[in-house]
Amino acid sequence: MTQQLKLRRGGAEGSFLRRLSADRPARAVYVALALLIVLGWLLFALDGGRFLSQENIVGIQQRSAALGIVAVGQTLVILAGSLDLSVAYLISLTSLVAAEIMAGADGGVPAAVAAVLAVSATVGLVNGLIVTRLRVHAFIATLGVALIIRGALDERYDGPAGSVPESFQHLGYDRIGPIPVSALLWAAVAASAWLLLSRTRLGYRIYAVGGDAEVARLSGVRTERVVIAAHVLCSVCAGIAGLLLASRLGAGAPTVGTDGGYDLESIAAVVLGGTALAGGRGGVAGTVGGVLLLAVLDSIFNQLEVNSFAKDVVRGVVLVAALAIYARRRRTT
Amino acid sequence: TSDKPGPSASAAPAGSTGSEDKGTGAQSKFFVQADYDAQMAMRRAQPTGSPDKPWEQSIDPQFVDTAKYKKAGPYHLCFSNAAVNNPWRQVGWKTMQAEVALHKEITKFTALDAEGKDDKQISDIAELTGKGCDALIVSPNTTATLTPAVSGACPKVPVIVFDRGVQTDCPVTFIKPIGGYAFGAAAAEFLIDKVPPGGKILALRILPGVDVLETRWSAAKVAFDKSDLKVVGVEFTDGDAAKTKSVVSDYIQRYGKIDGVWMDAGATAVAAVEAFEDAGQPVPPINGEDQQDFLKKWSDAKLTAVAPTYPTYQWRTPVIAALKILKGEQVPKVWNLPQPTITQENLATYLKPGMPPLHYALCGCENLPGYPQKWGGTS
Amino acid sequence: MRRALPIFVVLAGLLVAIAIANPYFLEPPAFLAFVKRAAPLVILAAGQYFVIVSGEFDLSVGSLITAEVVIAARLIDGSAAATWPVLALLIVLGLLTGLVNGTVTTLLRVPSFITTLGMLLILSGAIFLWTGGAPRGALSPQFRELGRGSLGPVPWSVLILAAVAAAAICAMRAGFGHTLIAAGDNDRAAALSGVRVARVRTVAFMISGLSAAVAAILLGGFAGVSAQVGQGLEFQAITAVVLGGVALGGGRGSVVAAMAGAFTLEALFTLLNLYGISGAVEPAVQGVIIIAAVALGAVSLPRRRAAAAS
Amino acid sequence: MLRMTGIGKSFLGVRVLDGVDLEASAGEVHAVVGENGAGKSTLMKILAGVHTPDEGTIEIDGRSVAFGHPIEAQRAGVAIIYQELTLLPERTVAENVFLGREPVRRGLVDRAAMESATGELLSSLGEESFGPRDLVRRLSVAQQQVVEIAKALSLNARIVVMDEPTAALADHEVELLYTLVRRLTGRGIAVLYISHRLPEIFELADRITVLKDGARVTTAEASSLDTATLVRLMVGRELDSYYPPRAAEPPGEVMLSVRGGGNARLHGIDLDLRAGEIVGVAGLQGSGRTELAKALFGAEPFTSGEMTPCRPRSVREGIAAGIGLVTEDRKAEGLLLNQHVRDNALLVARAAGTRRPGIERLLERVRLTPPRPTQEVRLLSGGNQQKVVLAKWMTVAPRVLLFDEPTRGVDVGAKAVIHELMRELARDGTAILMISSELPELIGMSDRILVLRDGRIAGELPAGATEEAVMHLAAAS
Ligand SMILES: Nc1ncnc2c1ncn2[C@@H]1O[C@H](COP(=O)(O)OP(=O)(O)OP(=O)(O)O)[C@@H](O)[C@H]1O
Ligand SMILES: Nc1ncnc2c1ncn2[C@@H]1O[C@H](COP(=O)(O)OP(=O)(O)OP(=O)(O)O)[C@@H](O)[C@H]1O
Ligand SMILES: [Mg+2]
Ligand SMILES: [Mg+2]
Repeated sequence: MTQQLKLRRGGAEGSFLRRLSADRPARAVYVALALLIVLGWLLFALDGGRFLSQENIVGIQQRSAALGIVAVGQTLVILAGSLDLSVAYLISLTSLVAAEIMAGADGGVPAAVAAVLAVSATVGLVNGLIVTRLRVHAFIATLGVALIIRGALDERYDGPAGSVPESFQHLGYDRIGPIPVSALLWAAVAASAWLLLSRTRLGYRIYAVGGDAEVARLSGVRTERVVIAAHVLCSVCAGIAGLLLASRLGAGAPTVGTDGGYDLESIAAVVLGGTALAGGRGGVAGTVGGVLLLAVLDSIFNQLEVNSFAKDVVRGVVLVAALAIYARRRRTT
Repeated sequence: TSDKPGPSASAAPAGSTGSEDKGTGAQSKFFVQADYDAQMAMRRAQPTGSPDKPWEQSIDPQFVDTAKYKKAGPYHLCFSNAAVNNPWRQVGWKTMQAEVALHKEITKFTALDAEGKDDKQISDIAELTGKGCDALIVSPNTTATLTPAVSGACPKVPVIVFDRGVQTDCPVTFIKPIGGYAFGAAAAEFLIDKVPPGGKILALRILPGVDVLETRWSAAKVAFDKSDLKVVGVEFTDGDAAKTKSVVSDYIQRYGKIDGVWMDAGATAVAAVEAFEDAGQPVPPINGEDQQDFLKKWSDAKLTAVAPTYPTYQWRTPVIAALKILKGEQVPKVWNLPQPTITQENLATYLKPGMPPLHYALCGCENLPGYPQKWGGTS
Repeated sequence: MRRALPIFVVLAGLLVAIAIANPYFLEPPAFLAFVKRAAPLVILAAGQYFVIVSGEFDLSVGSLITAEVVIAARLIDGSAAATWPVLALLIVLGLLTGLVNGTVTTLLRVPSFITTLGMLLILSGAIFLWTGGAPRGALSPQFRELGRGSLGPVPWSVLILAAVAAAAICAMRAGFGHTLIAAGDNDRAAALSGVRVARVRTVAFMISGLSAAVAAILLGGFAGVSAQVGQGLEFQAITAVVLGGVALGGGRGSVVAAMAGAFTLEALFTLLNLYGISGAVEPAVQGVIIIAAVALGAVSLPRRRAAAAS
Repeated sequence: MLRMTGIGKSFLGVRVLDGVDLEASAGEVHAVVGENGAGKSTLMKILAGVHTPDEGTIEIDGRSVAFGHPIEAQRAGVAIIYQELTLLPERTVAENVFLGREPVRRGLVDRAAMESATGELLSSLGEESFGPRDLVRRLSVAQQQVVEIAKALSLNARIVVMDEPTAALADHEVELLYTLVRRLTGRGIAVLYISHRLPEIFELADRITVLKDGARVTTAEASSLDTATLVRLMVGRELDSYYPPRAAEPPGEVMLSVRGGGNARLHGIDLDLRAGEIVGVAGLQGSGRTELAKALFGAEPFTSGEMTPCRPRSVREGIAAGIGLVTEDRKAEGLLLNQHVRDNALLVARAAGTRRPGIERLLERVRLTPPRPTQEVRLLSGGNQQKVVLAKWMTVAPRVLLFDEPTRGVDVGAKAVIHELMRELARDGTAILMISSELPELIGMSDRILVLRDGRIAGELPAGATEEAVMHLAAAS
């Protein structure tokens, strides 16, 4: 057998480097990001502005933090072969839960954070249970849960409610040098997710279940638990994003999630980062790149004062083109 | 370092009035008696300034001194826009751009569109304050949530807020038409006047929870509660014409006859009218808004109708205000613009053939360069 | 057919519930009015069925509908003469959008979720870029007739719906339908049996685009120009198809059941309205019912299979 | 060591296992044989915790156990190599081997430990062609089978189930496996072994259990049985001769001919297929047999060379030229599993737009049992599924029919039917090319045998050639 199979063998390069380069689409998204930054720098220079000015860098980070956190969560469910369309409404809900429990008092912060985590974990659990136990396709399951949350929001809230104490607003507005606290929060969430995926059993099993649930089950993985865990983590990420938005808005808002389009945009960011929509392939590094790509694109649009319709067209084209390129690369390698 | 704005005063809206059962339900959380009374008074007040330029008029102005903002031109104006996602904002935004073009001293005008996202608008305002603007115009996406961002911008640059307010008085001026109560009351009073006692009224609303719309309904509720009309239904239409038409047809089917239709916004008024036409019934008294399709229908079908407005010419005022402020001239602290109502008598003056169906008549843009093509019309 | 039975039971139950609340409902005029109102969604669901059964998604139909109505208004601008050419153009545009969706999905191998999400963004952006943000012009009375008027007592939309349903059923009975389902079930096996998988899938997308065009003509006719006619319809159409027992992922389910799913959804809305459950609770009730219906479908699937096997 | 008693199981109301008893003791190879659909895999999956039995008990070392999930069976010391490959193509070999049981240190997965353990397992299997860090996607089917075996071994199980482990292996790899099995039993491990290849059974097994229609027919010492008896027990009747007689007349006109055909994997292919003739193709794993069939068919076309009547550039051109292909992997490439027999059988005709023949007659002709057109194909046994694939091609009466492993995973009874059908088709004037890894079958069926090596035709052998001759050509270096 040895003589007839001339396999390309991996050799003994360092495992870390090998793994990074194995995650090929992630590299592509960073190349695109670099190109875009150069383009942005040129455009700003022509316009008489400075792309890499502190305001702009801070702006890009501020803009991407909430979406980034949601997208990291979305990466986990997508890798597990599922999908979450309920994050947008959940963000609105958690922003309200946070602001109402805090009610402007510093003392309320720990309780509010705990409540948000509890609420979002519960929603994730419900999503996960519907997908695994009731065997409803994730698309329909999370759409249904989204409608249910929407009903609750419409029923209870007429507009922004609650208020966030000043101390908590540090999360949304402070920065350490050029790095906003919110960006640090995002980085922390992304790093945890990366560690989870690359170094823990749950992470391995998320890839396994997303790659082939039946194979995973036959190999002794309790697949339902893995899918449920991924959903819970995704919802918790949405909850964290809700907290962040509450701190930025100073209140909770029943439309902040849907206005932000966090459901479809987070999915877009994930696939832009090279994670396969079918699951089992990709990672957080790509998603971070995808989110940054969208944010830099936004910043360039802002500078050029492109109207929002043109932005949609460009976003649509970028999304489809990126996936076409990934599909091509996969076929040729 | 912190980009966080200073403390903000948050005023909880409150107030409710008891009502015997008129079918109007409980009063909105957004109803504030003092604001209601003030708007009712303003409807009767005489605005100062030239009636030819309603966007420069103001009602009961309390002027503030702006000497400290005075500086020499040319100017760089900045604008943080909540969104351009509906025809009202589209017309307004074009009007504002045309207004800017009128003034040679404005050499740079930077506008960012928040696409209806609070969080993006917060970032946009932060970004604009760092861009060396001489004045910042803000059209907030929501009242409460944009307050911190606006408070943060106030110390750095003179801020002009219009359309929706913010819960801080740090902006130099806040520009708005009289307001939602006036809109809702005008329509309700018209129906009370035209519909015989005991008549059945259908109230159509777009969405719950939007402050500018809630005030419209709450003023109408006050009026209906005092009248002898019966409100048989209060329905939400999402601003969707098809849904509006279905809802109205259902009511016609259920009640046989509807005697009046109250609407909190005009965009779907034509659909409501068509529902009566399709059912083969005469169209009862109805209100719409100053959109061309409704005005045309009104005129063609000889409706008994009225159109309170929320004029888009208010988009001109912030630019004018900004220049006044930068030249050190006084501006009203709260710049209340007149808010005319279109009636049978003055309908002809607002009907503008050649303009798109969703164009708002009270754009105050007829004399601006580029009219009507820039607004999508043909001359 | 046997697989589709549950949805018909649910639909019948809902119709009975509506009739109990509103006895007039089953009389011809009221019932025709209901069918007329449901027609656009049913047609859209029929189109979406073709895409879903071939193993794909079409998220672009909602914004395609908006785009079609806005384009129609601007091009017709109230003129009777322009009506028919523009109607033809709308149909062509629907087909063309489907062609692009299909080609990008099959030839460039972009997952259709993303292709059509991109198309959604592109269409909604491009159309308002073209009209400057808000619809312009106006639809002519002739155009409106199709969605508003009727032939004798029967609304045009009901007739068009009947024609669409007949065409859809024929298409699924014909060789095309069988090869489409084959592509949805196992595209490799289908390709190795000589099925032009890329082509039938592309045609499915074109059918979906066409159905969106027809739905746009009916919706524009029914309610006039608006910038949000199509909002959310893609999700409603997919929900309807899934309610009808059609499996996401392809290869299973019937077009009749998909259309019944759309009727069910519409009946559900009507019922909620009748019982005064509107506004806030409506979405919640809708969400629960959709999850429950799909979950029950999944649970009872094995039993139906057993029935088929014995 | 293991005792399963009275195991019963129904799927969707169909009784698949009915009161089956099975036992195995330490150090024993216990073979389980039976026709397709006899319930062998189901029984093993019950042991592995994949399915829960409707009735019956399982005892291990005298303690009664009930598995709700595969992980529980693993913990009780049961390892299984499934009939289907159960690997994740996008993950590395090590990750696959330790899937579900990743070693952790301080809460984090210990990659180094995992990889070194996998490396040791692989070298204990004599495998050097790939390593623990290679992606499974890049391995051949045979290599993947080795990974499966490593995965089962890594469990350190006391009961190892092998469900058709050799189906994808070439002969010398099979030898390696034998050594391995003997090594396991030497360590006191009980091996349950399933195969359709009877010689293997006699080579390895100590005891044999025969299943038929979900019930146990007998359990006997292997030494007390011979092939003919075993076949009779399995099939329930005598199968007089393994292979149908060859055609009497000489082959007819040339239906397909290739000169210098080549593409990325094939080089200088010259061959002629004549009406009425069955041409066998032999070769080692990876020698390019499947590629040859796909190239002739147009699925992975030749890029050079000449071919008559035409050189198909696509599947449709191939079909239009009268060529058909019965693929190697029925489930992935041959069938629409969720559709009815009818829709599968008519697929080619529908896609080609030709007239459809009467479905009932066709199903009778391929001896589908029962010949019901409205059955969902995934509920059929492997043999019946293969008959449906055959029916699919017979609707268009191809001039040339290519068979890639037509009897892989098919039981002896269905095998005989397929062989007869192939002969019938040949007699009716179809040219047939048959790829098979089972040399006895290949030699028994073929009128002549082409041997492939490294994408080239290494030589041709006449009917009745010996296995040694074929192997010599295939493996010569
Ligand atoms: N998950 C399942 N659902 C429904 N039926 C099943 C399932 N698994 C197996 N069957 C049916 O159970 C019967 C026994 O199948 P099983 O796979 O155990 O047979 P086998 O003896 O292993 O056959 P082969 O030799 O083809 O592998 C077959 O008729 C098969 O169709
Ligand atoms: N050198 C190689 N490197 C990587 N993969 C290989 C190599 N050689 C063969 N393979 C893979 O091994 C598998 C078997 O190859 P192929 O189908 O050509 O063999 P075959 O002779 O038809 O054998 P069989 O039909 O028994 O699988 C294929 O999936 C092929 O891609
Ligand atoms: Mg088996
Ligand atoms: Mg092969």
